[in-house]
Amino acid sequence: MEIQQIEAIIEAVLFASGDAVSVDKLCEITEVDKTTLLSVVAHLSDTMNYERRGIKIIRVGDKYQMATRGEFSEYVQKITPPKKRNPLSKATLEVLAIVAYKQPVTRTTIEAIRGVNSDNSVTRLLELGLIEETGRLDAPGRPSLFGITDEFLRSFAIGSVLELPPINEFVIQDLPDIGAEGAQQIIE
Amino acid sequence: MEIQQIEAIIEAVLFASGDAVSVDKLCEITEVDKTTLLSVVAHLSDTMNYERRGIKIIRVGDKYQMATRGEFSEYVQKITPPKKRNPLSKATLEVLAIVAYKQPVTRTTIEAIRGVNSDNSVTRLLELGLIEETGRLDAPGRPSLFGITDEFLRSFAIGSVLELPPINEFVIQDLPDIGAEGAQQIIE
Amino acid sequence: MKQISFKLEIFEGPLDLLLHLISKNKVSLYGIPVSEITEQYMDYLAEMKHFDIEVSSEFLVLAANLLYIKSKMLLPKYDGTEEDDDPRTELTQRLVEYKRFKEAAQYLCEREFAGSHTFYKLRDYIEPRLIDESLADVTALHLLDAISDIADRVTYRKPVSARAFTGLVGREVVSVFSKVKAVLLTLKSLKRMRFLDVFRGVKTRSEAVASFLAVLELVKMNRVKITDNGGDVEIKYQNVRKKEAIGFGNPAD
Repeated sequence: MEIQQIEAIIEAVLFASGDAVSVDKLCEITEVDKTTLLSVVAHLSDTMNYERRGIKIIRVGDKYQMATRGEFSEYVQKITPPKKRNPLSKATLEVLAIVAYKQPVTRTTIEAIRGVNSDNSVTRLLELGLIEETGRLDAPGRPSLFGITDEFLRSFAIGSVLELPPINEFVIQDLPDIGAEGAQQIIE
Repeated sequence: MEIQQIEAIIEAVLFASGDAVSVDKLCEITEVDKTTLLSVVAHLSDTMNYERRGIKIIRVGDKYQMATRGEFSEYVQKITPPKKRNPLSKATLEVLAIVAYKQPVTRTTIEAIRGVNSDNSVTRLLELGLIEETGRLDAPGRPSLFGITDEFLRSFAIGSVLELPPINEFVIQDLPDIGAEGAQQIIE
Repeated sequence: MKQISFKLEIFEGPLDLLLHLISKNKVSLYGIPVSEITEQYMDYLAEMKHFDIEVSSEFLVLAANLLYIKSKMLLPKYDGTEEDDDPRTELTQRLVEYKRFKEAAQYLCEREFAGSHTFYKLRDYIEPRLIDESLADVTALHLLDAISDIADRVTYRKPVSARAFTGLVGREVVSVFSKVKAVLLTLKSLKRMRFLDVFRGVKTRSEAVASFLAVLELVKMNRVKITDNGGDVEIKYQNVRKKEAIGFGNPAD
């Protein structure tokens, strides 16, 4: 099959699906290997971006999805009003950050990190579909494990959790950047 | 606004809408007059067709809609998980059993035995190559006679119909036989 | 420390409060002046109580932890000054981790609506393909079951109404009642008739059956009497008034 035809198939499939389609599924549909598929999608995406077309292809974790180009949102909004929601509270954003960086994670872990009960925030995030139960921990009580959703990635325009800045790179502001040895010195 | 940008807006709007959008609405959104709009849509549509892209623009009355190109439908269909169909429904299995145990039989006989119209099952079994027309009955209308095929013997791993699990002879005899011959008998 | 002028409600929890105090005092996370910070922390809890804000157990747990660390700090040091001997280490680690997630939360906060200019489309309805399962699971025994099922059904199937066959075999349905009327009409004038004459002119099997049933019905109603007249069965008309009980003779005799 020609590259151009695979591109067209991917375009048709992503269009019809509307939702994000996994790389594996696209490979199965187009009957090409993953490496080829990724390069074809990249080429299609580049072309769309270069030509500044109305639609583009975004990455959602290990899936691809067709979407409108952001710069045309004012026009698109005239036909499909955007979903509005209130900004998340500080507490809820903290929980979301913990889930995004440490998934899969239990309520207990979230609570241990924040030092405070976080049930309300967890419930809110579940309601908004930004996190979901991804399984259960094989431990007493079989507690739920939470992970982030495609909706989170789309909403925050993050292709995958791997694109998040590494947690250790967040500068601990207002504090001298010192390691354990430094700590020792200060204690002395 | 440049033509290329209007095209992109139309593409974005038609995509996000998913549905057909009226020419008037498109004029309102892009803020161009109808003549311009029609020529821009025509150009966009021509480009999509020329490039044999996965999507195209179709006209629905005085509306436009984005759709997948027909030639890719077999790929698009693969998005939805296929529905598994039992190759032999209960009805079809019954018809097959009748043909196997009583061959050669006419449709009328099959129907008389089962007490319900069995045309769909007969058609399905013909499609699957499990039964075939083996001749015609020398009776008014010259109805087809059906018998089992070699494919049937292979599928069921039996050498011949004689190897079918034995069944009480009377059961077979007791089954109504109201084919053309049977009808004759009743009339006397 | 008299005027602690922070809003009480802004803290997400005890760690958040502690980070605030550390930052306010411009001290390092890695060298928390436990004594001072603990004092300020306790003041804050007192303030909460003063404003009738429920002090959750989490705040109290950390307070106890701080007091414990403070007391450990006051004890003379052992000679081996291992890092882990610092009673603050665990708390510091928790604070560092929590602070990192606070930063991450801030990062997410800035991006929260980054995707809001992007629109998606709903899924089209796509007819699923039909895939035949393998025939491998179907065996000849299934055929046996099927044919047996049919045989059972045929045995118990309700008799097909005569009407269903009328078109097929060209019979017309003859009601018993019509035959009763016909026989009675004949008998009223003739008073008696040969049993076989009842069947005169009968064309179909169903008409014959109806005629026979009509005679039986008339016997039951005491309207006729069957007699055996030397091998020839006769039907005699009975006057209705006569309440003579009549035994049922076998008409075939």
